[in-house]
Amino acid sequence: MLDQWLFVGIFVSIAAVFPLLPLVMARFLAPRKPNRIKQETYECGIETVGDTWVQFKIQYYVYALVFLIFDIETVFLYPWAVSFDVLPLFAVFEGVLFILILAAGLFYAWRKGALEWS
Amino acid sequence: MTFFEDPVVFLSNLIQDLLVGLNLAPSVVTFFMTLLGVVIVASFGLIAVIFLIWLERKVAARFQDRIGPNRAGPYGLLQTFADIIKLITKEDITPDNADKVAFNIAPILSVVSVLLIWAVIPFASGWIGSDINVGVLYIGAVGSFGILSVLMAGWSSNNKYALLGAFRAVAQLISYEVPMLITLLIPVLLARTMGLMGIVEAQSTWFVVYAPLPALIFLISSIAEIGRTPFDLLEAESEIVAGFHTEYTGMKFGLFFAGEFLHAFTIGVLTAILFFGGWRGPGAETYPVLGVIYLMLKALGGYFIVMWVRTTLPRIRIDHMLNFNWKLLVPVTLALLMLIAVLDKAFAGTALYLPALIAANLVVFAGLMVALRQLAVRQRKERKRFKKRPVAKPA
Amino acid sequence: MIPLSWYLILAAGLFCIGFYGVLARRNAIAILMSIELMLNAVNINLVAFWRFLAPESISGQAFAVIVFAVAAAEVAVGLALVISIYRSRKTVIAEEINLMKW
Amino acid sequence: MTPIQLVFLFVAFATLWAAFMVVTRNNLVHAALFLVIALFGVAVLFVMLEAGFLAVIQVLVYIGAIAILMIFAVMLTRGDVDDIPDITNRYAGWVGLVAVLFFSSLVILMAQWPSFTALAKPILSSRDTIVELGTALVSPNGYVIPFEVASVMLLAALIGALVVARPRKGK
Repeated sequence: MLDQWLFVGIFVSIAAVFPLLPLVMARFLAPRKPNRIKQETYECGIETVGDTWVQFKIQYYVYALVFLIFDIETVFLYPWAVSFDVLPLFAVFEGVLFILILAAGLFYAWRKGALEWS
Repeated sequence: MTFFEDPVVFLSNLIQDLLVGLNLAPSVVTFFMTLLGVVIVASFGLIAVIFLIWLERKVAARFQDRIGPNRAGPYGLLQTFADIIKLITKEDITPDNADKVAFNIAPILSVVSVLLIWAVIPFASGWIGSDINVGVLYIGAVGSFGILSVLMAGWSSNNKYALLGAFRAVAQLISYEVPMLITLLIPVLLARTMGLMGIVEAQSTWFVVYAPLPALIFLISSIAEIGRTPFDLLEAESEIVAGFHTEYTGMKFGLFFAGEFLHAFTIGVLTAILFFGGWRGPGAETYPVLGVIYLMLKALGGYFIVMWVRTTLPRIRIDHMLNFNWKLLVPVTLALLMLIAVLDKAFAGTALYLPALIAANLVVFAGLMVALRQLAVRQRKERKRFKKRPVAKPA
Repeated sequence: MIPLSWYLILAAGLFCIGFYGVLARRNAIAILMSIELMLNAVNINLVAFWRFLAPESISGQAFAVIVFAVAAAEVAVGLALVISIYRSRKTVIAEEINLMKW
Repeated sequence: MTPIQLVFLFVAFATLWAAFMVVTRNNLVHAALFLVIALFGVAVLFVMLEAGFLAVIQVLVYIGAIAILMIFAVMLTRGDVDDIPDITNRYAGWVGLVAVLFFSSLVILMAQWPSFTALAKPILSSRDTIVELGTALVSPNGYVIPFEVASVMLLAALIGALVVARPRKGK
């Protein structure tokens, strides 16, 4: 298995080099005439007003939170799915129970209105 | 083993013999062979993108009753090259207020995250970059770098709209990753392996037959993962300028752009592999070249659907998009997963297997339709109540 | 070949860096990040022990998977608490969060 | 010095350097990005330990979810209090000393253990550790209780975090 991962390892480094090539080419070919106005933040075309750090909705965090829980629970199910052939019937129901607990979390978040974009 | 039966194995044997003949250590030979494989697979992805951009522009033009690129080269084939030259020779501006390092790494990371998927794609029988036994999860893991690159780009631009766009994009990407991960679980369950080669080999009957609904949900959530219409809220021009890549110019913008196109095609490839039998087809076992052709045709079919959706549907509102995911896709995929798991265990190997799974899909689909109908009825009543209220009439 | 000692020393180093972060940083989120480093050091040890000393059973990996779940739960609740406290008290400095001190 | 040892040393130093940056950077978004590098380094170590499954879930869960959650939290808790002059408290020097002492005593302690320099036995290629993990997680003589308890714990964490993080109604 390690030589399969060697391929992935080399792939990571090559994949990082490939997009770097056009950037390096651009470095030599593209003109560079920086001036103060050009280097300013573009934003929406007019001058920037105020701080970039506007107040964000807590809702973004709530989605990330629900995602995190679902992510880890789904990952737990992958080994279960792979070993399906050797599992006895009750082990399948354990997996189903696991999914039901997961669904209970979703149901709770739904009823609490945590999934509403307000 | 002649050239025509399996050119890749033939050539790789040839090169391997050559390297061994040079008296190199076996580990060095392995390293060189792997490196060669990596370069071929990675360049395949990137060269495909050049062709795909042209194809997409042509197809989108046809959908909108235009001709599309037709000047540079025959049928405008050289248009993309012209665009690349233009992007490379454009001035590359990094705003003074930007966080330089993160700003420059983000576009590279964005392309890398998509390109890395190609490391585990089985092109044909025996033609695969890396047949790791966790292939499906690897695809999900690599996708998280894409999410990170969006967040990095938005934050480092030091721009309100970029940051806001990045937040939106991330909320969308992580939301749709949940149904995607769950639907990815269904082919894994049916094939009993996470390796993509194993999944293709297990599909003597295409998985789309057993699991049409998961295939559809996978495609939908993947389109959301690319951030294309109708899910292109991350770059809603009327609200947040261009989203997280507002500050990017020149080739760095080009990298985000290329990454998106490559991602769209990769989605087609993945759909073909997971649900449509990958390289499988008549004669693909003996002549692997045919397998590559089958895979590419299936992938182009998937890509065509993505383009079709893109040119047909308007952008949807952010709350609708998130509700659609959390209140429709996620419950449906969970129900499907449970049903398929139980039925698979109960009927595996019997004649009832296929009817049972199709019935499960139909039941879930019917249940979904009933629920949607009730929702629609309720909303219509609500709307009627609003209508009864007195409205000020113009005199 | 890499001996077990390399992994153990690396994990010990990672654990001590996290330990320093937990006790010395003032920002509560930075403290949570340092806890993640410590949990990762633990996971390296678990997997290294599995690989080098008991590869025939799968316990090491099973333990590591459970640690992942614990880390996820800890981050979810920990960050929620930090955000909640920030909303009511406008601070993320651990020393200033003295609600339950006497 | 074999190539695999060189790779290990490179990854190990990158991980430790990134971890050090996490605890010393003032800018918390930078700290979170360095945390991502450290976590990725740990994932590479998992691959080298032939635990590919753990490596991918390390990336999927830690980088894809936990790091993102961290960055979100950093951005949600920014305000005028952010520019604190010193990022460490007044015990930082002592804590650093204790950490170094702790590290050296750990190494000295471990060095006296006979299995300290054990070498790995090759894992049979016929074994599928993922299937073993899957069966162990749901078998009654394995880890079925931790498995189900973990799911209940995650449910509790979700409910708790939602209750804590969301603003009260009517506020």
